[in-house]
Amino acid sequence: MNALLLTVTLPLAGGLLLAVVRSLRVAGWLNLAFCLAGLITSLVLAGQVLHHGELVGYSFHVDAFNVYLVVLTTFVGFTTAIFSRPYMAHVCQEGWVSERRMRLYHAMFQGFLFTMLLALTTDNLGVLWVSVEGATLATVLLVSLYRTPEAVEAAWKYFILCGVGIALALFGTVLVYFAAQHALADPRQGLSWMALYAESAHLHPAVMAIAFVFLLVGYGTKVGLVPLHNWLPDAHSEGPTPMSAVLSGLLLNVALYAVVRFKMLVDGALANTENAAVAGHLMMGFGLISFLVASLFLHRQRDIKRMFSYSSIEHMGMMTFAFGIGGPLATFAGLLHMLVHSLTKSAIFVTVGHVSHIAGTQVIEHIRGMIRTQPAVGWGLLLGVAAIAGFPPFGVFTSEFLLLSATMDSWPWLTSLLLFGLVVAFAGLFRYLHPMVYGKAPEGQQAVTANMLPVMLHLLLVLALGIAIPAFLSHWLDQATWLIAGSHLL
Amino acid sequence: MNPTLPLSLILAYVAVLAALGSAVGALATGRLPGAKGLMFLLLGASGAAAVAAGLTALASAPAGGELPLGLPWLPWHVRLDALAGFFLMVVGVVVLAVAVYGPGYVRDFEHGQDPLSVLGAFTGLFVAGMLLVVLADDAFLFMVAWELMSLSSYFLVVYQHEQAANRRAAFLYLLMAHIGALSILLGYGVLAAFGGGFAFEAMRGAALSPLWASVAFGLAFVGFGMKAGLVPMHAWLPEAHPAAPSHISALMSGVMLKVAVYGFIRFTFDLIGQIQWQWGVVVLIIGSISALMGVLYALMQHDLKRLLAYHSVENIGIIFIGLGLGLIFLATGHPVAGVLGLIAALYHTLNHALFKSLLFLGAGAILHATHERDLERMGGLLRRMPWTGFYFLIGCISISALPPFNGFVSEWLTFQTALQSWQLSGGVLRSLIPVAAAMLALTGALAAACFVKVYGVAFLGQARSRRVRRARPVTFGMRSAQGFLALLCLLAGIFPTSLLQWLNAVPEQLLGRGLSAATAHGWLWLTPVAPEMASYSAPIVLLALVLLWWLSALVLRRGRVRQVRRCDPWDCGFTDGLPTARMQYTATAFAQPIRRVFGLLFHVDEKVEREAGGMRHQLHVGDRAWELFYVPVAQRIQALSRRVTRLQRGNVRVYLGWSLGTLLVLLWLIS
Amino acid sequence: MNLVQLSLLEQAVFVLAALILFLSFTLLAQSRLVSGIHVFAWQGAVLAGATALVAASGAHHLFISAGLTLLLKALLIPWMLHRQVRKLELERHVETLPHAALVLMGGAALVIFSYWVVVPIERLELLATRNIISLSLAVVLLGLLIMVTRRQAVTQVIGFMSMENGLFLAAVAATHGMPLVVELGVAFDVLVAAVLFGVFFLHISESIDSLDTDRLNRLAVPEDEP
Amino acid sequence: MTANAWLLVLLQSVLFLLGAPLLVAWVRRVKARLQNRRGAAWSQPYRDLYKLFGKETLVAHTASGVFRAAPYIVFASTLLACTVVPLITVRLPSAAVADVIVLVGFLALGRFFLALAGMDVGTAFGGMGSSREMLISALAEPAMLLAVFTLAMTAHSTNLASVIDHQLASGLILRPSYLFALMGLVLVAVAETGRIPIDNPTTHLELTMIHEAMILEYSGRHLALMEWAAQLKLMLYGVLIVNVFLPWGIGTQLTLPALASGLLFVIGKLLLLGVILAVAETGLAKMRLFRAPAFLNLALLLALLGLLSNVILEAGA
Repeated sequence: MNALLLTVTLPLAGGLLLAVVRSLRVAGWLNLAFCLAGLITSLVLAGQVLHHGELVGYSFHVDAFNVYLVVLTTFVGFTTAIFSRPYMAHVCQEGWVSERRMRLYHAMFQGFLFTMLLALTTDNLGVLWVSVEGATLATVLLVSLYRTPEAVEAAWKYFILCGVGIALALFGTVLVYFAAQHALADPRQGLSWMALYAESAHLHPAVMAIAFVFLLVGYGTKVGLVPLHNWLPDAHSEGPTPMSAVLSGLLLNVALYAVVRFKMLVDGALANTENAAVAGHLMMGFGLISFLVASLFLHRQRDIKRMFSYSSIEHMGMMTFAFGIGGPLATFAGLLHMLVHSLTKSAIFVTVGHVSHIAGTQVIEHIRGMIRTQPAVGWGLLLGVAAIAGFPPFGVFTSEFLLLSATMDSWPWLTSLLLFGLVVAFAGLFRYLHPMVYGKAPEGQQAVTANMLPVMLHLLLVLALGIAIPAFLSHWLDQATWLIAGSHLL
Repeated sequence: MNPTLPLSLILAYVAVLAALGSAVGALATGRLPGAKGLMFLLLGASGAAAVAAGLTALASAPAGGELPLGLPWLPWHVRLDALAGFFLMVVGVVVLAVAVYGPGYVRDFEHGQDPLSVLGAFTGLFVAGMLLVVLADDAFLFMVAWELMSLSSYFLVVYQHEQAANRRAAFLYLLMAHIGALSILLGYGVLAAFGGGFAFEAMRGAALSPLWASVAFGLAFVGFGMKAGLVPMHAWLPEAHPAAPSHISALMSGVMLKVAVYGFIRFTFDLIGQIQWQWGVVVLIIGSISALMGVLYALMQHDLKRLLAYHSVENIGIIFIGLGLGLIFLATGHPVAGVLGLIAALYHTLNHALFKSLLFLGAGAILHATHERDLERMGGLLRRMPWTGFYFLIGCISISALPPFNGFVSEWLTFQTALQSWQLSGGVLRSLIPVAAAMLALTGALAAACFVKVYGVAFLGQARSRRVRRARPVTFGMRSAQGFLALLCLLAGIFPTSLLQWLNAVPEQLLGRGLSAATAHGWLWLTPVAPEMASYSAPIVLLALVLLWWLSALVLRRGRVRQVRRCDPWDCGFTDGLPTARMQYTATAFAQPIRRVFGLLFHVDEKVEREAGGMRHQLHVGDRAWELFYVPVAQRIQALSRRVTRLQRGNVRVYLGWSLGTLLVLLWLIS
Repeated sequence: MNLVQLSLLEQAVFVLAALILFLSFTLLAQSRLVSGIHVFAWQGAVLAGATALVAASGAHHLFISAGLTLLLKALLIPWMLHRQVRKLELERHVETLPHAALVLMGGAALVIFSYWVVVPIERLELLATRNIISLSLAVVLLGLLIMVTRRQAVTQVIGFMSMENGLFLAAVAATHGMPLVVELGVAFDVLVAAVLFGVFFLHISESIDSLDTDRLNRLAVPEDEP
Repeated sequence: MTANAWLLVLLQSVLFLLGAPLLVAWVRRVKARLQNRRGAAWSQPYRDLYKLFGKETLVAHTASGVFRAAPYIVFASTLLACTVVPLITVRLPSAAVADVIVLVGFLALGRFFLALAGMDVGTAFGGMGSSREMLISALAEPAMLLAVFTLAMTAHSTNLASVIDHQLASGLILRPSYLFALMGLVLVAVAETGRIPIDNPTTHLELTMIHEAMILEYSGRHLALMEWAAQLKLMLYGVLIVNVFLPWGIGTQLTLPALASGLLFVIGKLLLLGVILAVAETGLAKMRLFRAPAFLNLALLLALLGLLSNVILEAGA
């Protein structure tokens, strides 16, 4: 329990502390230290969960479904912090950001991690909402950190769209609470997910269905589901790169996590009605549309970060689809995909940070010959994209393999759509990637000091997951599958 | 893993590990002295181990095992039966040759901008991928290995990435490979859905409805066909194979395509089980078209490596003709003829691996010595690189299907299979198969024409450019690799019966019956069905040829004038000087009559420009597949994506409208 | 369900809820910016009143909530908005709604739609509050509609805040309030959001010299071939 | 198979070697008569060969080993092809060594080296001849194989001896497929042996030559071998046509009378064929090169028709 509390509160403390630290150097290292401490405590927490099963108390609830996401969050936070320290120092040197705003950056970085961890570990659906909204508020200023007109515009759109979305999610939460008032013995427990889950069969189906629509649209906006995704590419492309890495790697996951948690309730409530699988179907539809549309978007890109944010939409769509299908195999695939996508995508964004640093621009047309200028960065980008495109032996392939076969089992004809989307997305990614990494480097392009350790770490993990999934992880994923889909896969 | 691991499997593991070790060793090149040697040594060891494993597997019962990797509920299954063993052997032989060839060839790259370590590492991974594909006994490992093979070979194709054409080729290659892989994956998905598992063992037991069996077959055919380069899915092949360094081209053309053939055989003959004759017809037709189109397009090329790549399309077509015939006969209840078809295809697989690798290594030797790929600038290389020229000639004869070399044997077997069509009852089939045979005959004749062109223009005549005039023989290692393959070409040509005895294990394990009659009359005679139907004795043919040559030479040398006098070539009546190199027939000119005869099949863009001081002739022969299949699809997707992009016009109110609209629609949906 | 069966207090809640809906319509039709802020403040005040009534009917912890709402929605946020408007010299800003009649009709349709959506809720003990949910749903949708139809950033924020009012109405009237932690968290978030909105008004007007969000269109996927 | 039988193979080869120039002489003489000329003596081809064998052999500086090896390979492969075609008896042990597909392969092997030799010296005409030769052979070879397949499909064998055996055993049956195949094979033979209207064996006008263009650089014994091989090829095709389609008279036992009658019959048939060839060559003119594909397409069509009519009309036979 202490580990849990520490894990959650460390970033909060870090955020408060960093808000007052003036020295940029110290702040960078402190940021890293807090992330490292968070990672260690989360690993301890994970060890406890592994040994003693789920952890409940103080309205926290850590089970197999969220424990691995907690570790993932602290891990990605840590590696991004490694990257962020020299990168943001460089940004500051270039004069894009004032020192004062760097304080804001560091504080908000920790604040963001805090909201993410809180959202993951809390048992209270209201707190879940508050922390996801808090994440929006924490990041919105970071998106506009550079204060360019584009950045302000992106942040405004992010703010408005996610604000509306999250408001709708709150309405959905209210409806759930409303349904709980009449189903639970103790109505004050009406926002406790565990209490609701235990009694989910007694929740009023019609209310829960309406609530789910609001929750899906609401949290779905944060997940980046088409057509609610419009904020996402803007925010990713204009914010500082470490932010893009954690947004893509963590925030989207947490939003999807929320959707899935609610789906579990709704499925229970609707189990005995005639449209029992409506939640799943909605998610499948959304997921598929997002997946296909995003893959088509990938063919018309000018900005490198924007491009990868569309790729994130595509993958979130795939996961939503997987959870929508709902069987054990698909759920397992979705859970695994959350993990590998986060790792890969944050690695890519870190690399993209170096790439745009080398090229001095984010415009794809002007990024050329990375492998020549700095082989480590070029190869990082290349392998990262190969991984995200679903090439084995990287782990993304494993989850896509499972997803495809799950689809083949239950919706065989939809696999052709998936196939189409995968191919189109792949073509879109590589057609822009090729000229960026290969070919002659432009005159005067210089290598920069880049720490590729985070990227290597992430890619190696993804690689290892593609070759073999360690027993404890597969145990967790299977437990989570059991929670979500109602049956074990193993 | 079993406590008593069979020998064949141990050898196979050694092969895979050695290939991986070579990849790791490659990473050290440039830092450690001797790493380069170690890398190729390990690669060679991998090849040798693969050959040994293959031969052992052909002689023993299937061996299976599990590796503690992969999915938690699906460890990697490996299995080495005769079919896998045969393909291991094919892979191993070429890898061995490439490992001998490599150290000399990569010298060019050592001082280039692209590190050798990249080349070596991906070569090792590539080989390991191919070996694992063959060993895989479950769909997951198969796909992992398959994509590893694709991905690492993609990096090899794009290795020399400064030319935009290579980058484009690599992109196209990877794209098509990806499509193909997904298609295969879906094919396995169908089988797994019915068989209840991804292990091949489960799939074999799947009871598929005919419709789903056909769907699975179709998906697999598209997927494997795309990798193998069947028309019209071949567009990547002539782009990608030439782009890679030549020893990699040899691996890709010689072996990787075979791995696709392996996949197809494994999927169709082994896993699906319930073969339908309609599939055979499809395979036969596509195979025939591939063979013919491949050779015709090859004739139009004057880039040597590109030409060879198109020939791979042709030869893959021939292999699939054999497979198609096999499928038809098996499905209609003529197992002997069916097995013959399979054997013919397998034999051609081996042959193509040998001679195509040989030719690519030869092309690499030329490239190494002259930095030239364009036939129009070559000429007279035989006198400058005699050994390469000699081995290349053997390759040319073999690929042109001329006796007594190996290419002829497999084409002969394919013809023999086609001639079994009198056994069939359906009239349509009986008339279709001879037409396919005719196309095969045409293909063979055109291939001969093509290699007369290649050899005549490149090795004979006079040098057409300065760089070619200065060509020097390549290193001993490079030569001996070619010699090794050339020798194997000859051996496979003159001892077909002995080879068939080995090969027989494949259909015996796969279909439960072999081709006992073929080898019943001793090593001297090859009698596929029965001696009175057809027989061929390659050793006697070779003996007779050599004997006749020797005798005639002997007799004539004893004539009145023994000496041969050197003189100038006849100068057509010109008095001032000898005929120059520019007067020689060019490759384009050589192929011009055929281009005119088959003009409809090409996209010919010919221009004659008059300019000061003479005329300029421009000729571009394009592949029709592009305009028929590829460009329209690409345009559709572009148009679609343009339409979709209108979702995001930048107006935040529109975005909000989408949110509102989505909300309303969903609320309406659930009510 | 019949209104007559309810207690007087509950009837009063219903009346106030209807008033909130009416104010949303007023917001939708309002063309003067400053008047819009006033209307929004009134809506907040009515919401606070409704909350207080519910609290009086038994859920006493809601008094805190009512106070918070009054403070935030009726006083603080309108005041902040007002200050921003003055700072940006937008007091006389008038934004005429194109196709006003059509938009109002659309708003009415949304109200009907919201009722239609909640019709399937037919379990007896839920009936009493069903209709108030449909009302608050309508307020939420109308808020969204305001945001869609208005180009002015300040108006959009007002729309957003009125959406939140709808949410609160649902929370208060249908469920007798959420747990206090959540209420506080939500209030805090709203406050931070309001502050941030203020910051953004400044940034936007700095960068595009107006608050017309239609002019925020640098970040669009290009139509032509990139 | 006894040693006697293999002696017979030797004998047959010698017969081919000696008979081939004779057939050429016969065709030339008949042709001369038809053109109201007296024509050269019977022995002229032999004398030509003898003379060439005695002459000095010149090889261009630019030529490589291929140029010098080619005549031997061409000669050897053609002669080898001849040894597997039953000439006077069907009991030919060498027929089992190579079936009819291999026979086509031998011819292709010879042609491959012939064409290479044409390109070796590096003059313009050699390459031109090779290019044309390969075009024509590319079209002729499938036609020939198809014609042969027609026979093979009927006899269920590609072994020439078995095919002829089957013909003899089944007696005279009027098969439409055979008619088409015969016609196709005749056209192929005309093209392959370089006769009018595809090529003119007597031309020395550079732009129209095909076969002659390739051997333009040859002299002395090399040229003799090339010429001899060409004559062998003509006879080979002749024998193939007469013995396979009209096998009657060929020896079916290894007895002296049978062999003698076989010899007589084949000589008679070949003489007749020579007359037909001479008549045709007198009446026709050489085609332009790009008309040749049409001619060969006709051959291909005929052969294909033969095969199809075999499938459709003679099913089960």
